[in-house]
Amino acid sequence: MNGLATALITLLRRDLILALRRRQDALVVLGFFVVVVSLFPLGVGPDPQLLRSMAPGVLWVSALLATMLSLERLFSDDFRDGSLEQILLSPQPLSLLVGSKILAHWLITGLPLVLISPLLGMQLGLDGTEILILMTALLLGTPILSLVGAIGAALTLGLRGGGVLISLLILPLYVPALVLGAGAVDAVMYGSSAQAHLSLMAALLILTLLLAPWAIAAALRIMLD
Amino acid sequence: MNGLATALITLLRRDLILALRRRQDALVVLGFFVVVVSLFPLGVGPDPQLLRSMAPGVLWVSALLATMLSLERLFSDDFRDGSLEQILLSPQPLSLLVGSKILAHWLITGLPLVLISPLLGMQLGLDGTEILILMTALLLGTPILSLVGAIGAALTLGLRGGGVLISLLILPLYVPALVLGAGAVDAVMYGSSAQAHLSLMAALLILTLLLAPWAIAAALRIMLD
Amino acid sequence: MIEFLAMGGHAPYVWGSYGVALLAMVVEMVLLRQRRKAVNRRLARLARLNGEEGGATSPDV
Amino acid sequence: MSHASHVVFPAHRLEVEGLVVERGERLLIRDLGFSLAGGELLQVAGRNGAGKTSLLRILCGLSRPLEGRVCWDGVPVQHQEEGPTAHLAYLGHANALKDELSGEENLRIQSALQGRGVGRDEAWEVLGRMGLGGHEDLPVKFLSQGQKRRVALARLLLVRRPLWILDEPFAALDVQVIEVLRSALEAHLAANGMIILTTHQAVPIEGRQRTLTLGKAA
Amino acid sequence: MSHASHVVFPAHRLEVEGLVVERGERLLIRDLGFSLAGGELLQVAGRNGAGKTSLLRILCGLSRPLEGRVCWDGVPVQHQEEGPTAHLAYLGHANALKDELSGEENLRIQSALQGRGVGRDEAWEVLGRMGLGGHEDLPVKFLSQGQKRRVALARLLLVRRPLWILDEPFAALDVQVIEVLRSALEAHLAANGMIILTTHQAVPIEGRQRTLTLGKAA
Amino acid sequence: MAEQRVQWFKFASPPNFYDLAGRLAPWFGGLAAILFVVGLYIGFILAPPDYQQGNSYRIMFIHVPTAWMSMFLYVLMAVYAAIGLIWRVKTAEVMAKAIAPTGAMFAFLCLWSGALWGKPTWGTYWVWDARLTSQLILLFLYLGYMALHAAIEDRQRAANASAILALAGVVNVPIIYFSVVWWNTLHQGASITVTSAPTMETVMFVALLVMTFACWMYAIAVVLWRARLELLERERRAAWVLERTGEKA
Ligand code: HEM
Ligand SMILES: Nc1ncnc2c1ncn2[C@@H]1O[C@H](COP(=O)(O)OP(=O)(O)OP(=O)(O)O)[C@@H](O)[C@H]1O
Ligand SMILES: Nc1ncnc2c1ncn2[C@@H]1O[C@H](COP(=O)(O)OP(=O)(O)OP(=O)(O)O)[C@@H](O)[C@H]1O
Ligand SMILES: [Mg+2]
Ligand SMILES: [Mg+2]
Repeated sequence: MNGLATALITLLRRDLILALRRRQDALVVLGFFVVVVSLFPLGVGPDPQLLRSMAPGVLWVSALLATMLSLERLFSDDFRDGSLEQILLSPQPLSLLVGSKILAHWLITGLPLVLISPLLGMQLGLDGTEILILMTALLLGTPILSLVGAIGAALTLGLRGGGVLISLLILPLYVPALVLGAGAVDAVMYGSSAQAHLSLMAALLILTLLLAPWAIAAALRIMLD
Repeated sequence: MNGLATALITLLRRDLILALRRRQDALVVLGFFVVVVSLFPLGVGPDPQLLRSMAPGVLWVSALLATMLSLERLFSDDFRDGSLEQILLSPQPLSLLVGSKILAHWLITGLPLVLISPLLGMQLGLDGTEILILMTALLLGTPILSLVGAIGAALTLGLRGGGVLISLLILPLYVPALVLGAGAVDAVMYGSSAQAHLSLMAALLILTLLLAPWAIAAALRIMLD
Repeated sequence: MIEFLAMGGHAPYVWGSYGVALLAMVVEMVLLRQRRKAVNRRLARLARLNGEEGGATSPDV
Repeated sequence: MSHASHVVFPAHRLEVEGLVVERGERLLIRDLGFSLAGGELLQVAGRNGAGKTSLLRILCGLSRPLEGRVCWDGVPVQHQEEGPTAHLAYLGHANALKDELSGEENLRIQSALQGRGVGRDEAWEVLGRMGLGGHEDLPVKFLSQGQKRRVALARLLLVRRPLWILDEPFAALDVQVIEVLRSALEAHLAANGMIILTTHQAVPIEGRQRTLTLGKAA
Repeated sequence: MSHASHVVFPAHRLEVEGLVVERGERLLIRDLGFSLAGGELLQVAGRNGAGKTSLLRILCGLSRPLEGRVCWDGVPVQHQEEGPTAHLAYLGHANALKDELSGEENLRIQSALQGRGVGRDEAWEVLGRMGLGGHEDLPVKFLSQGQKRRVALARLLLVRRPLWILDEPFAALDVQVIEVLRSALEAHLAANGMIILTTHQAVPIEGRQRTLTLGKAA
Repeated sequence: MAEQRVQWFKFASPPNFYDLAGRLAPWFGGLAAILFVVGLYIGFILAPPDYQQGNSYRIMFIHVPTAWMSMFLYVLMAVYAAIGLIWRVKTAEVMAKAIAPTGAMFAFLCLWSGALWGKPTWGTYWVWDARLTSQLILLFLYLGYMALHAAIEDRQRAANASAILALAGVVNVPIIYFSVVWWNTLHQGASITVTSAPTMETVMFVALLVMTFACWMYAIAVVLWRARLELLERERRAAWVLERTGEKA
């Protein structure tokens, strides 16, 4: 048990330290999110009413794309330099080690998205409550995106064209999170309560937390075979 | 001159043959385009009027993201297996060889996007003329996306996290194509003519055709230095 | 004085602009200062290393 | 480079029975069996593509054979009490080092992952033994290829596993580094450890050794 | 493997003057000069990281030196009439082969890019000479590492350049392939060609040869 | 090649530049401080409130100079990048890199002050107006440039690659600007255009001018300072660096 805790914390700390030393990687993901959100008004036109009503969808789709792109490197760096093999050779349960890595990934990419979302929400014309719900939904939803996406990242490990392939694999799996997350903001926008959406989202998060690590561990074993 | 023509045609044919043999790569880009466009109705809700008015923007932003993702591999495969060095060592002008590669890239990814766009436009509620203008705009615009994006692809060659970095570099440069392209469809949607937009777009295409190959060649030489 | 600071009810906007501008410039200068110290430390270490090795052999094995 | 006296492993035995290996729809290894005791070195030889790497990865449990089994002290590795990999250390083509971390950080993280937390002093001591004194806290990316390989090697010493599995440990190294590696291998054998390695280069190592040549028929 | 009689190159001369090379802010080569004539082989030696690959890439014109110049027949390569690279063929660490294409396709495409379109027969003939008869139309991904290297080598024969620049051509090859390569090199020298190569392995080659050792001082 | 370079850009040789910049930077810094004080005095004490906007218009004295600076610095950065790329002048490469963070900071300050100005005048922090949007994209261009610089380890290659990016960006800035202006005029009504007071009073104009100069001086001082550090790091093995740091250590 003690060895396990040490291993988990070590892995988490390692990934966080690495992120700190290559700081710009995490910033680039954030930059991507901001840039993509800003592209939509350019495509759709400056009409504030239109922008406001599409804001939840745009923010969620952009968050989803940003997470997805960052996922490509979740395992591939470790794969390329041989660390992933060593992680597989560790006597600790792989699914927990994987969980540690995903926690680090979320702290590095998911959390910053949540934190910057109010700014973008404001730019698209959302008001106070809506922004609050948006943040809550993203807070519950981005871990789901990281967890589900990691399955795709594991499955495309070492394949040519991994980046685009991941997206095709996991974007369909992102649909529930997207529908619930954007729906929560839509709900308050149209005057009803976001309670139901958020509860379902929390349930989804718990379910994903329980199942995804196993799937990821299995996928990694297969892809490194 | 004859040697030059042979080299250009050879390179174009090579890339097309490779694309044919790895068919799923090109399909994945197309799949990404379709999936992202389809995500929006899920995020924004089913209101047909809203969907219709955001359709040009959504289609263009998705085309832009799909192109961008496919760009990551424009040079990186050749870079990894050493072919890019051999291309640089060719006695023919690099900017023209690069042009050949980009033409192949456009035929493989840009053209299919143009061809499938009517279907997606219809899904989002565009009518006949609008779809025609959408296709024309995409036909003029996707080569611009390929050309400008190739600069970013060349500049991020061999860098960690190239995929996300490319986007930060080139998405801002995509703004004119996006604004003009989506604007063209918007224009007919609001009853005016798309003539001006399309002419400007054509001018932009010519400008890019003249300038981008040089920038790409220079970037390749630098990154392989 | 109070009246001046209130900026006719626009205090948060006006002082917010200038405050952040000041902050940004100060932060930029502080960062530069820190970086200068880091560079100096690094150069000093380099000089020390060069002195020790006398440029005889490369550090690689 | 003398650390033979540090640890001496108790007697162990690795046994491989009826191994059949298939990669990419080609049968690479047909019914392979051998056994290895403490203090023995097994060199796996064969042409390019003969299946050397594939065999080593199976011995590590990184991939599964089509048929056959690998036993440690008479028990199939999957049923080992402490997990299927607790008795071995693997050094592949890649060094498994993080460029941004120092040698010390890399070693301590890897040891912790392998279930043996080590202190700063121990890590420094091992790095010193590998001739890396003075480079302990430099990010690994500033080390030369040979120095990186030494850090990877230091990991083998730290985690203290009886069985070392090494894939082309000598490839692309210059002569001096090969010498360091050679003496580390000899010390491990002297401490009753086992080694399985592949190499295309001939390096004389003292100790009981055998050669297994793959793919003679193919 | 005898093709010495095929082409004989006229007399050429490669001259390098005052070369200064810096990589990653480290001065690797200080004021290097040498010259090479037809029929001569230059082996570039040196430790890992000494700058061998960097030097070869400069000789190819793939990267620029900090100072100094490379002349071909007395004219700086940048000012050559037919372009700065028309006199050389480069084989790097990577084979520059497309996995999905057959050996024949790879060869013909590469030759066309280098400005010499070749027919199917010629490509097959050269592949046959390299001992790849029967594998000409197999996608390269089904070839073993050594066979791939042979295809890459066949390109050298096809484009018929007087100067070959080869980076670690022997690395990770098994003994048989090394032999094939060795005789190709000797034939090129016999045909009055020039060769510049790096290697960590000792391979005896007949012909006039010199060794340039990098990084002794650094 | 090398000899020519030394002759052409004698004054741009790293040690000369380093010494000169070291001597000049403090003067520019001091001048900036004085001009800021004077400019703020004129802008806040001498200039009367605006009859329409009240006191909020005083944001102009920081907003407009930062807007101008951010655009001008981008062009300057591209010019230095081009010089560095074409003639391989190290000091120019270093200057280009040193300008980027300051330019990005001004772009950010323009956005920030504009947003804060927008709330009292337009009732919202942000609209997708052409000028606002193109300023936002300018900030992204700066960030892309810096990200690329940071991503490439080898400094020489980083300088060359980001020079290409800077040049591609500078070609695009006018295109982006016009495309966005054009995009914006299509939809009627909803957007509000930036309207300056019809005829600016002289005091205000003077304040604006002084503040602009202050920003200039500040930018020069900071950029020179950063360029010196950059140069030290890049040339850290050169004899002139050892001479100069030996004294300090
Ligand atoms: C986030 C919001 C804003 C941004 C990004 C922004 C951006 C800019 C830029 C880029 C310029 C320089 C343009 C040029 O010189 O051609 C500028 C100038 C100016 N802006 Fe803003 N602005 C913003 C909000 C505002 C607001 C709310 C006002 C006042 C109601 C305002 C008033 C001005 C004025 C008076 C100028 C000087 C115009 C001239 O003479 O050139 N801006 N702004
Ligand atoms: N994941 C895989 N999928 C398909 N084929 C594979 C895979 N891995 C290896 N092979 C094939 O199996 C064969 C054996 O590969 P392996 O890497 O074990 O060879 P090796 O003996 O280590 O050769 P080398 O001396 O070149 O390292 C090769 O023909 C290779 O192409
Ligand atoms: N693009 C680069 N950026 C920074 N440093 C580099 C770059 N390329 C090479 N180096 C450094 O330059 C040095 C020489 O590298 P080079 O590849 O020329 O060595 P080599 O002699 O070929 O070594 P090996 O025997 O390992 O192939 C090394 O220290 C390497 O880290
Ligand atoms: Mg192998
Ligand atoms: Mg090398």
